[in-house]
Amino acid sequence: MTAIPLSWWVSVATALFVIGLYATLTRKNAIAVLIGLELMLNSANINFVAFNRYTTPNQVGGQIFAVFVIAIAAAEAAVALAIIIATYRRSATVDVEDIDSMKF
Amino acid sequence: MEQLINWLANILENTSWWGLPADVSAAVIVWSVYGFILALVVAPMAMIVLTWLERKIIARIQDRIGPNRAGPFGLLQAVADAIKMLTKEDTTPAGADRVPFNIGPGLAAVAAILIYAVIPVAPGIVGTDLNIGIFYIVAVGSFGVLGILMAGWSSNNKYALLGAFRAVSQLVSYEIPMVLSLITIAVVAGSMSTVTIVDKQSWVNGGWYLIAMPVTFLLFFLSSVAEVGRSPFDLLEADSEIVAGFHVEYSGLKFGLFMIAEYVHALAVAALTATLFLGGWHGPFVTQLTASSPVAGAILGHIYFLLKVGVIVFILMWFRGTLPRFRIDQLLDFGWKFMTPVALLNLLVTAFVVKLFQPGVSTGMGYAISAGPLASFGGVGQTIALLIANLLVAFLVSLAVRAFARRSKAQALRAVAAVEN
Amino acid sequence: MAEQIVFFIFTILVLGGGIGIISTKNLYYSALFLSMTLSGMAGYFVLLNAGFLAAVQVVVYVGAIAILILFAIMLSRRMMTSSEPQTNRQTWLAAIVSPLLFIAILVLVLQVNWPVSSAAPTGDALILLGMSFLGSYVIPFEVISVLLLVALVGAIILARDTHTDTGREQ
Amino acid sequence: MQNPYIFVGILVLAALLLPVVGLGVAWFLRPHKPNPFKQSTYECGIEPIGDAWVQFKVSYYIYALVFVVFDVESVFLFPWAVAYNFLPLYALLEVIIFVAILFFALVYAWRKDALKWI
Repeated sequence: MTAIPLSWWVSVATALFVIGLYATLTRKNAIAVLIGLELMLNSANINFVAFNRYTTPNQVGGQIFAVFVIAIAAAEAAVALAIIIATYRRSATVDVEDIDSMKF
Repeated sequence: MEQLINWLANILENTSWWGLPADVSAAVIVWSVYGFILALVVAPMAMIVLTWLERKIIARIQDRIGPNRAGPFGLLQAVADAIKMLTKEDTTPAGADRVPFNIGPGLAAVAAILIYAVIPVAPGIVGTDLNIGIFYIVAVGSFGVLGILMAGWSSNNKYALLGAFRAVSQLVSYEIPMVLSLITIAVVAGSMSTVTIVDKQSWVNGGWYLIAMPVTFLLFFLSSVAEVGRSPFDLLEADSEIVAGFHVEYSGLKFGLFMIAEYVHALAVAALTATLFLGGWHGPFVTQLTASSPVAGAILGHIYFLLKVGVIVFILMWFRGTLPRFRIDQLLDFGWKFMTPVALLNLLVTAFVVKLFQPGVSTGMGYAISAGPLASFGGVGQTIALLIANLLVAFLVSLAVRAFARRSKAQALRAVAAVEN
Repeated sequence: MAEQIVFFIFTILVLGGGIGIISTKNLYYSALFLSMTLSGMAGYFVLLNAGFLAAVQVVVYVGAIAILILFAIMLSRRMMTSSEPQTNRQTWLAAIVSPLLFIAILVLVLQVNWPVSSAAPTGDALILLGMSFLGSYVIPFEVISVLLLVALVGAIILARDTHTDTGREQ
Repeated sequence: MQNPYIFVGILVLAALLLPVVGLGVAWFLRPHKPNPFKQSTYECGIEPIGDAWVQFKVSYYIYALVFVVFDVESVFLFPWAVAYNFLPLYALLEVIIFVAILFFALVYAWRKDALKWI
C-alpha cells in the first residue's frame, strides 16, 4: 500500500479542512455553516485513518477515533438542526447574522 | 468463486495476446464479467420476470387469468412493457431541478443492484466476500433513500414531496429493526460475512437460522418488506392516497428505473432472506458433490438457492395479493413501538444464549475465554436453546401486547363513557 | 498505479463536492454536494484498509446526517427562496485567509518526516475493533450512548412544535 | 487474494452503465414533443396552485432524529457482534447497559409523544 504517499492524504485532508473553514466563515445560512463543520470533521477523519494506516497498521486506534468522531458528528448535527428549526420557527430566519437577540 | 476464478484464470493466463498490462490479473477480469452480467442482465431480467410472475400470481389469487395475449402464457407481456417504457416520451415538469431529477432514479437502481455483490449463490460463488457483508447491505441501502428524497424534492410536485417524506420516514423507521436483527445474526454467526453465515447454517453447525431464530426471521423479513416498500407496507406508492408517491412526475424509462429498483430490491431481499435464514445454497448432497466435482456442486447449489428465493418471492407476492395496506400512523407505530423494542430484547436474549454455548478461545490479547457451561452440546444444542429462547421472547411479547391492548381498550371505553355522561 | 488512479477519482468526488458546497447558492445543492463528498470519503476509507469505517461513513453520514440536513432544509424552505447573496461580509477576508492557511498547514506538515511503517496489516481489523470498543475504549463506548440519549432528548425538546401542545396551532 | 472491494467498484461501474445506457437508448427511441401542458406538474387534473416546496410538519424530522440515534447505536453494536466470541462475559453486561440507555431514549421519545403521528 505504498503506492499513495502519506503526504497526499495530508494534503487532501488539509484542502478539505480549508474548504470547510471557508464555508463556515462565509455562509450566512446556519445549515450551510453546519455543512462546513461536517467537512472539517471529515478532514480530521482522513488524518486519523491515514495516520493509523501508515504508522501503526496493526492497531485500530485511529479508526476507533474516527468512529467516535462520526458518532459525535451525528449527535451534533441532530441537536444543531433542531436548534435551527426552533430558531426558524421563532424568528423565521436561519441567517446567523440575524439571530442576535442574545447578544445584548 | 475461487474454483471458478482458478478455472478461468488458467484459460486467461495462456492468452498473452490479450495485450493487457501485467498488473491486471485474470481474477479482476472474471470479476468484471461477473459484475457486468449481474448488473446488465440479472437486474433487467429480474424486473421482466418478476413483473410477469407477479401479475400472474395476483391474477390467480383474484380468480383471474392475468396477462395471456403476448406470447405463450403472456410471457412476452413484460417484454412488451419494457419496450413501451423505452419508447415513451419522457417529460420533465417545468420548474423541476433537472440534475437531481435525473440522478434520483439512477441512484435508486444502482443502490438496489449493489446488494447482489455479497450474496453467495452457490458454494464458492459470490461476488465478493466482504468481512462487513451484512453491514455493507445496510450501507448500500442508504443511497436508495437519498435517491428517493432527491426524486421527490426535485419534481416540484406536492404529491411527490409528500410521498418522498413518507417514504423516507418509513424507510428509516424500518431500517432500525432490520439492522438490529442483522446484528442478532452476526452475534450467532460470529461474523458479518455472508459466506461465513451460510457456512454456519450447515446441519453440522446447527442448521438453518430460521429454525434457531424464528423471531429474528420475522423481524428481519417484515422490516425488509417495508424497506422495499411492498404490500402491506406499500405506502410509498399508495396510488389511492398520494397518487403514486415520489415518482408521480416520472415517465418513460426514468419511471422504469424506479420499477427496476423496486423489483431488483425485492429479489435481493428474497435472496438475502434465503442466505441469512434458509441456509443459502445448503441442501442435500451439495457438500459431497462439491468435494468431488466443484462445477456440479455449484449447479446443485444454484438450484437449491433459486428454489428458496422462489419460495420467498412467492410469499412476497402472496402478501401483495391478500393483505390490505397499513395506515401511515399504524405503520410508524408498528415499526417504532413494536418492532424496535422486540428487536432490542431479542438481541440481548440471543447474545446471552450464545454466551452459554461459547467455545473456548485464546484471544491473543493477553487473556483467554473459557468455554461456556453448555459448550459441549455444540451447534445443534445451541439451535435448540435459541429456539426455546426465541419462543420465550415471542411469549413474553404476546403477553405484553395483550396487556397493552387491554389497557388501551379500557382507556377507550372510559373515554366513550366520559363523552356519554 | 491503479490505486493512485482510484485515489484521484475519489479526490475528485471529495474536493469537487467541497468546492460545489462553497460555490453553489442553493442550499439543497450544497446538501447533495455534501453527500458526494461523504461518498468519496467512504472510498478513501476503503483505500486505507478501513472497510468497516467506509460502511459506517455511508450508513451514518449519507444515510442519516445527509437525510437529516435535507429534512431540515425542506422544513425551513422559505429562506431559500430569497435572492440575496448567501455569503456574509467576511467573504473577502476568508477568501484570503483560507488559502494562506492551507499553504501554511501544508508547509508545516509536509516538513515533518513521519515514521511510516511499511508493515502490512495482519489479523481481522473488525474483531480488533470490537475488542477495543469493549476493552480499552469501554468508557467512551458507554459515554457515547449517554451522549446519544442526551442529544435525542435535547433535540426532541427543541424541535417539537410547542404550539401544538397548547392547541394554538392554526 | 486481492482487495475484495475491487468487485464493489466494478459493480458500481456496471450498475451505473444500466441507467446511462438505458436512458441513452431511450433518448433515440422516444418522441420529443414537449408542450406546457405536458410539463405542468400533476395535481389530479386541476391547475397546480403555488409552489410545491411548501413547508411540511416537523414530525417527519423527529422520526429522522430518532433514527439517527439508533443508527449510530447499531454502528457500535456491529463490531461487538463480530468480536463477541472473543470477549469476556462483562462485555455482554456493558452492551446490556448500552442498549438499556438507548432503550430509555426510545421510551422517552415514546412518552413525549414524539413518535406519535399527528
